Amino acid sequence: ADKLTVMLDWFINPDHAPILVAQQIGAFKDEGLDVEIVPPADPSVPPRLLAAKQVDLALSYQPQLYLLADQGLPVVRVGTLIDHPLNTLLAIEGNGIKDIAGFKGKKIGFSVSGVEDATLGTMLAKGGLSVKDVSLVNVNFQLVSALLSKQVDGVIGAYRNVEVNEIKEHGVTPVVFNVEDYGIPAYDELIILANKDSAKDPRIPKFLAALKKGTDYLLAHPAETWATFAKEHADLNNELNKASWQQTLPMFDKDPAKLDAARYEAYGKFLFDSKLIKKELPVSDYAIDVTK
Amino acid sequence: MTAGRTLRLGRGGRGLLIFVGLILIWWGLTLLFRVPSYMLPTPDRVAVALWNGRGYLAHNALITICEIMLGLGFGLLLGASLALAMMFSPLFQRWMMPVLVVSQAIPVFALAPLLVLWFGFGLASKVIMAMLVIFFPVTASFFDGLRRTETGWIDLAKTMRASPYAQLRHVRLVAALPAFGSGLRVAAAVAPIGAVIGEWVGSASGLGYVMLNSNARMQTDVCFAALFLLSLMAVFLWQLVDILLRRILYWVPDASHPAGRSA
Amino acid sequence: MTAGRTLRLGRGGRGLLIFVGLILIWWGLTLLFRVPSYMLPTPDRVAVALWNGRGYLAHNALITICEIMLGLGFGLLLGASLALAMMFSPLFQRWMMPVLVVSQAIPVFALAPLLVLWFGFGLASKVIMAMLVIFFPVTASFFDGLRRTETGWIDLAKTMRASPYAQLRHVRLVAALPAFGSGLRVAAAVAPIGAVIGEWVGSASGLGYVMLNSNARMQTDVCFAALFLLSLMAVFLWQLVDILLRRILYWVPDASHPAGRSA
Amino acid sequence: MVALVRPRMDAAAAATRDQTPNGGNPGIRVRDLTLRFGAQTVFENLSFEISGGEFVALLGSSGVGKSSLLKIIAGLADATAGSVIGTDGLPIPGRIAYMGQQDLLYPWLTVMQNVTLGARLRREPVDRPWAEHLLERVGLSTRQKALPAALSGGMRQRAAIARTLYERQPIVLMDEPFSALDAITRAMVQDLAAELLADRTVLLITHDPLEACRLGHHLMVLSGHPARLGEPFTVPGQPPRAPDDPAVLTSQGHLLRLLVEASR
Amino acid sequence: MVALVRPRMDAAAAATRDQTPNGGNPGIRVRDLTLRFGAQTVFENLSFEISGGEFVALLGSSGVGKSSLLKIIAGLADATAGSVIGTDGLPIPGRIAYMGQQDLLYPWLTVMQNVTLGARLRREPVDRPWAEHLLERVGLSTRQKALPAALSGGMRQRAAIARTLYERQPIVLMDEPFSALDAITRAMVQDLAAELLADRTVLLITHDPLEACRLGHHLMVLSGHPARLGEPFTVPGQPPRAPDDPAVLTSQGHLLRLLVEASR
Ligand SMILES: Nc1ncnc2c1ncn2[C@@H]1O[C@H](COP(=O)(O)OP(=O)(O)OP(=O)(O)O)[C@@H](O)[C@H]1O
Ligand SMILES: Nc1ncnc2c1ncn2[C@@H]1O[C@H](COP(=O)(O)OP(=O)(O)OP(=O)(O)O)[C@@H](O)[C@H]1O
Ligand SMILES: [Mg+2]
Ligand SMILES: [Mg+2]
Repeated sequence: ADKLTVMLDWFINPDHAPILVAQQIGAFKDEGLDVEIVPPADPSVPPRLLAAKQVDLALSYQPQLYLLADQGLPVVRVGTLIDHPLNTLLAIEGNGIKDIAGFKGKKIGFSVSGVEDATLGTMLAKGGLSVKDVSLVNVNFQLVSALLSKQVDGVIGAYRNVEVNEIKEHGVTPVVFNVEDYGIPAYDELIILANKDSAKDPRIPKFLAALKKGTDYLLAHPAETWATFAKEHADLNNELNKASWQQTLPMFDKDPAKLDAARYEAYGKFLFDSKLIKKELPVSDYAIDVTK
Repeated sequence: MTAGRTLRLGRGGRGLLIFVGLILIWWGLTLLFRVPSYMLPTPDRVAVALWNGRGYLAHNALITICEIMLGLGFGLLLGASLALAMMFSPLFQRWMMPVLVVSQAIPVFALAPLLVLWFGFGLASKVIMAMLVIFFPVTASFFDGLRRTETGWIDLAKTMRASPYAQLRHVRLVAALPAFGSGLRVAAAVAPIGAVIGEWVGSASGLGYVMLNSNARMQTDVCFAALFLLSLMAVFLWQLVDILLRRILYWVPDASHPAGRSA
Repeated sequence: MTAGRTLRLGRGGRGLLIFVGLILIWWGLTLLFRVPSYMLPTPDRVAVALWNGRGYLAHNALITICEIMLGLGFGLLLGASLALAMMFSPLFQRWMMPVLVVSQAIPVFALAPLLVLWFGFGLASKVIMAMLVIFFPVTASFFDGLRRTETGWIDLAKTMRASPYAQLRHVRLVAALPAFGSGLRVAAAVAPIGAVIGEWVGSASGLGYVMLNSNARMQTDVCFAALFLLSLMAVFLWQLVDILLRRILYWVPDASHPAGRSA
Repeated sequence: MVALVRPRMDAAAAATRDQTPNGGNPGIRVRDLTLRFGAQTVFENLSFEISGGEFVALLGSSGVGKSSLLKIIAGLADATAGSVIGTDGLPIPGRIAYMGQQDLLYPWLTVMQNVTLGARLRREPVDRPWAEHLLERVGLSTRQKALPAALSGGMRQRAAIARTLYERQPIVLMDEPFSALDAITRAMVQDLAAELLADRTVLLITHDPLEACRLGHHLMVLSGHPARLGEPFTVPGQPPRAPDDPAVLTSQGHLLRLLVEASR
Repeated sequence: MVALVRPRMDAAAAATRDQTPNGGNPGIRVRDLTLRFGAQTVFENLSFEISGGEFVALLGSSGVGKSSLLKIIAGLADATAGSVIGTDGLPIPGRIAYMGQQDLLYPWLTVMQNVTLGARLRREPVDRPWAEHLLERVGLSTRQKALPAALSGGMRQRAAIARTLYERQPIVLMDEPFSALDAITRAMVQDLAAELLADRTVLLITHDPLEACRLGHHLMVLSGHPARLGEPFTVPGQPPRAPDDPAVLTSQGHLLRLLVEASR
C-alpha cells in the first residue's frame, strides 16, 4: 500500500469524522493507501509542513487558504471536509447583548486566525458599528472559559458545533450570531490541502474517493460509527463530543473533491476588499478539482 | 544509624503531609470560592479522571519520562561541555555567550516548525526541545562555578605538572561541583517543562500532549490529572538529584541553619 | 584607563561582529538550504518588515519591555525572599522546597490559561507569568549560596554581637552574591520567554502578540522581526546584568582563564 | 590567677572568688569540659579558671585541642559536656573579641572596613581615629584602602589583629595571632597588644615560648590524649617583658622543659 | 652558593658556573627581576643565584615581597620584568615542589589523597608506602582518612608538608611551612625536611631566625622599599644543626642584628 501522511488542523475531534470513519471501515486500504493521521500542536503548522513536503496532505480552513496563497506558500485546495461555515460570534445571555448593536463598547475575545478583524468588521457593520467600537483581545484557545469567567463579553471564532455546546453544558444560554447571516460570504470551514508540486499525485483522488466512502458510511451509520470512535478514543468519549458528532453530520461535504469556484472567488473578493490580501488571484491558483 | 532512620522517616512523612496539605488547600479553595470546574477542577474530579484514564495516562507518562531523562542527559552534557569550552577558551566564551543568550531569548515555540522540519516528528525533536530549555541554567551556573575556583588550588596543581586535563578532572571540576549542583537542581526542576514543550511540537503522545489536548477540549479534569502526574515526576526527580548531590558534596560546609550548629 | 578603553571598544566591536556573523550565518543557511521564506525568511526581508512596521513594533516592544522588567523585579524579589526565608528557617525550607519544586514542575504553559482567567488579559497576568518563570532559578541558586557561606565569617560576625539582621546584611548576603549572580544571569536570560508566553495565552499587545498574529497570517517576516527585537532585548538585558555583576563582584577571583593570568 | 578547678572543689568557695579586683573585667570559668569527635576524645573534664584582667598564654602540641577549647569558650562550638561561664556568673559570648587561627578577613571589605566592621555590625558609630591609630601601630596605615587579596600573609594577620583590638572587649581570645609575622614586626605588635590589653582578660594560644613568657601573667600547657592541663605557672613581673628579661629567659627554659615532657 | 649577581656581571662568567657538582640538581638563577603592583614597586632589578643542591633560607619583614618572589620563581605569577631560569639553562616550572603560605589542602580529599594527589595528577602510580612513611614522620599516620576540615591548623600544615616532600622534586620552594607548629613538632618536622631535602635546591621562607640557622646553608635577607637583597651569609657546618650548636647561636645573633638593621 502507498503510504500517505495527513496532518489534521487540530487535535482529533468530531470534525474529522469522515477521515476517521474511512479509516475505520478500511476505505483507504481498499484504495491501496496506508494513511497515517498526525495531529498538530498549532493550526498554523500544517500548511507550513505541507509546503515543506513533510506531509502529503494537510487540513486547513478556507479563509486561511487566501493568506497562504498571498504569502506564496505552494499549497492548493484539493478537497473539502466541511462545506459550511462553523464560525460564530458568540455571547452569553445576561450580558445585555441581544443583537449585533449590543456589542458597542464591549470586549471581544478571539483566537488568532488572521481574519478575525475582517469577519468581525463586516458583522458589526450590520449593527451600525465598526471594529473601533469594540476592544479586541486574543484569548488563544480559551474562548469558552474567557466568556464564562466574564473576562470578555463575546468571542469570535467559536464553532457552532463545539463551543456553543460547551456553553450549554455549563448551564448558560448562548447568544449565537452565525457569520453567514451577517454579511460574510459562505465558505468551506475545513478543507484539504496538497502541495502544488504534487497536485497531480495519483494518491490524492484515491484518498478523496475513500473519504467519500467514509462520509457515506458515516451518514448512514451515525450511532455505530460514534460507538467505534468512542471506543478507539476513550479520552474523547463524553457527552459533548457525542452531541457534536450528531450536529456536525449535515455539515460534511458529500462530494469532497468537488469545487465551487464561484464561492471561492467571492470569499477571495471579500478578503481583498477587507485589505487582508494584497491581490486577487485566480481561483485555479489555489483551489483545484483533482478529479477533472 | 538511628538519626538517619528518623530523618528518612521524617522525610517520607513530610512529603506525604505536604502532599495531603496541598490537596486539602486546593480542595478548600475550589469549594470556598466556588471556582467553576473549567477554571480549576476539584481534587475528587481529578482523582476520578486519573482513575478512568489510568491506562492512557500511564502510557503517555512513560513517554514523557523517557523524554525527560533523555533531555536532561543531553542537556547536562551540552551545558557542561559549553561551560568547559568557555572556561578553556576565553575567546570561545566571549563569542559564544551572546549567542547562547540569544538562543534563550527565542521562544522555542517559534522554532518548533523549524525543528520539526529539520528533525522530524519523532522523539528527536522533543528531546532537542527539552535540551534547549535545560542546557542554559546548567551552562551558566557551571561556568560561574568553574570561573570562581580558588586560584591557589589550580596553581598548586600546575606546580605538580598536572596536564590541563588532569587539572580539570581533579581540581576544577570537583571545585565547581557545588555550583554545578545549583544548576543541576534548576535543570531537574525545569526538565519536565522542556519535555512538555517538546511534546507540543507535532506529536501525539506524552503528558504534554494530553494536557494541551484536554485543555483545548475543556476537559480540565484530565488536564489536571496529567499535570498531577507531571508534578509527581518532577518531585521525584528533584529528590533524586538532591540525595545525589548531598552524597557528592560531602565536603561542602552547610551554613544554612544559623540558629544552631548541632543539627 | 587605556586598558578599559580597549576593552570596552573590544566589547562593542565584538557585539557588532557577533551580530553581523549571526545574520550572515542565517542568510547563508536560508540561501544554502533554500529554506522557504514561510519557514525562515531571509534577513533582508526581515529588515524590510522591521522598517515598515517600525511604529507598530516599537509600540509593542515597549509593552513587552515593561512586562519583562516588572516580571524580573518581582521575580527577583520573590526568589530572594524565599531563599532568605529558607535560610532562616530550616522548618520553612523543609516544607517549602517540595512545594516550590512542584510549582516548577507545572509548566507555565499549562498554568497560563488559568492565570489569565484569574488575573485578566492585562499586564498583571504577564508579569506574574514572567515572575513564575524567573523566581525559581533565583531561589535555588541564592539559597545554595547562602547555605555555602564560609562558616568562619558568620562565626566571627557573631562574636562581634551582630544581630541576625546585621549578619545577613553585612556577611551572608554579600558572601552569597556570587551565587545570586548566577541565578540572576539565568533569570535575565529566561525573563523574556515568560513575558512572551503570557502574551500568547491572552493579550492584545506586546511582541508575543505580534508574533502570534503575524504567524497566523503567514507573515513570517513580521514574526521574525518581532523575534529579532526580542533577542535584542534579551542580549541587552544580559549585558546589563553582566556589567552590573562585574561591578558588584569586584572581590571575586576569576579563574576562568587558565592559559595566562595577565589578562 | 589561673586555677585548675578540681572537680570536687566546693562551689560556694568558687563563688567567693567572683569579686575580681582587676578593673571589674570578668574572668573565665571552665567546668568539666569534655569534647569528643566521634570515637576520639579531645579532652575530658577539663576545669580551670582565669581571673578577670589576667593574660594567660596557652601552649600545647599541634592537634591537642587548643583551638577547639578557644572556640568553645567563645561560644562558636559546642562542647560534648561541661560549662563555660564568666566569673561574674554571666555568659561569655557578647563581650569577647575573638581572633581565629585563620585571619578570616572579609574579602569584599577594605582593610579599614574590615577593622571597623564590628561597629557597623552593632550599628554603632565607627571610631575612625581609633581604627587609624591601630592600623598605624600595626604598620598598615598606607594600606587602609587595600582589599585583603592585595595583602601579604603577615599583613592580613596584622589587619585581623587590628580588628580584634578595635573591639575593646573585656575578654579577648586569640589563636596564634602573631604566627605569620617576622621577629621584628612580631615584637612590635606584641608590645601593642600588651599595652592595649593590659587590664583585659586574655587567653592567647601560641607556639612561641618566648612570646608566651613575654606576654603572659600565667602559662598553661595542654597535653596528652585526651588532653589535660598541666599545673599553670606564673612568670614574675609585669608584661610585656623585654626579650632578655631574666624572668623571661628562665621561664622560657622551664616552659621548654615542660613542653618536651608533655610531648613524650 | 648564593651569589648576588650584579647587573653588570659578565654573562659568560656566569655560564661557566653552570656545572654544579651537587648531585646534578639544578640551581635557580634570578636576573633583574622587577615587580610592580600599580604605583607600588615591590622590588626592582633583583638578581641572585642559588647553586644546585643548596638550602637557602629567605627572611625579611612582613610584606616585603618574599612570597611574591617565590611565586614568580615557581612560575605562578608574572614579574613585571626580568627572568628566572635554572642554572642548567632550562626553565624551572615542571621540576619543583611548591608549598604556599596557605596550606591549600583540597577539602574534598582525605589527608592521604591530598598527599598523593601529585601522582594522580601526573598519572603516575601512587607510592603508598612512601606517603605512609611521610605521614608517619609528620605524626599524621592515624589521620590518613580524615578530611582537612577535621584537622587542626598545625595538622593541616603538616599534611601540606608531607605533600610537598612526597613530590621528590629537585627544586623545593616553601613559604613559611612550619609557622603553625609548636616548638617540639616543629623541630621534628624540620629534621625530617633537612633529611629528605639534603641534596635538593631549596628556597625556604621563614620568620624564625633559629629555623633559618638550623636548616640553611646560606641565609638571605630581603628588606627595604623597593626591596633589595642584603649580602647573603653562610652558616658553618651541615644542616640540620642542633638548636644549641654554637654556629647556630652566633648566626642567629648575627641574623637578628641584620634584621633589626633592615627594619630601620
Ligand atoms: N595582588 C596584589 N595586588 C597588589 N599588591 C599586592 C598583591 N599581592 C601582593 N601585593 C603586595 O606586594 C607586597 C609583597 O607581598 P608578599 O606577599 O610578597 O609579602 P611577603 O614578604 O610574603 O610578606 P609576609 O611575610 O607578610 O607573607 C605587599 O606589599 C603586598 O601588599
Ligand atoms: N570538625 C572536626 N571533626 C573531627 N575532628 C576534629 C574536628 N575539628 C577538630 N578536630 C580534631 O580535634 C583535635 C583538636 O583540634 P584543634 O584544632 O583544637 O587543635 P589545636 O590544638 O588548635 O592544634 P594546632 O596547634 O595544630 O592548631 C584534632 O585532633 C582535630 O583533628
Ligand atoms: Mg589550632
Ligand atoms: Mg608571604
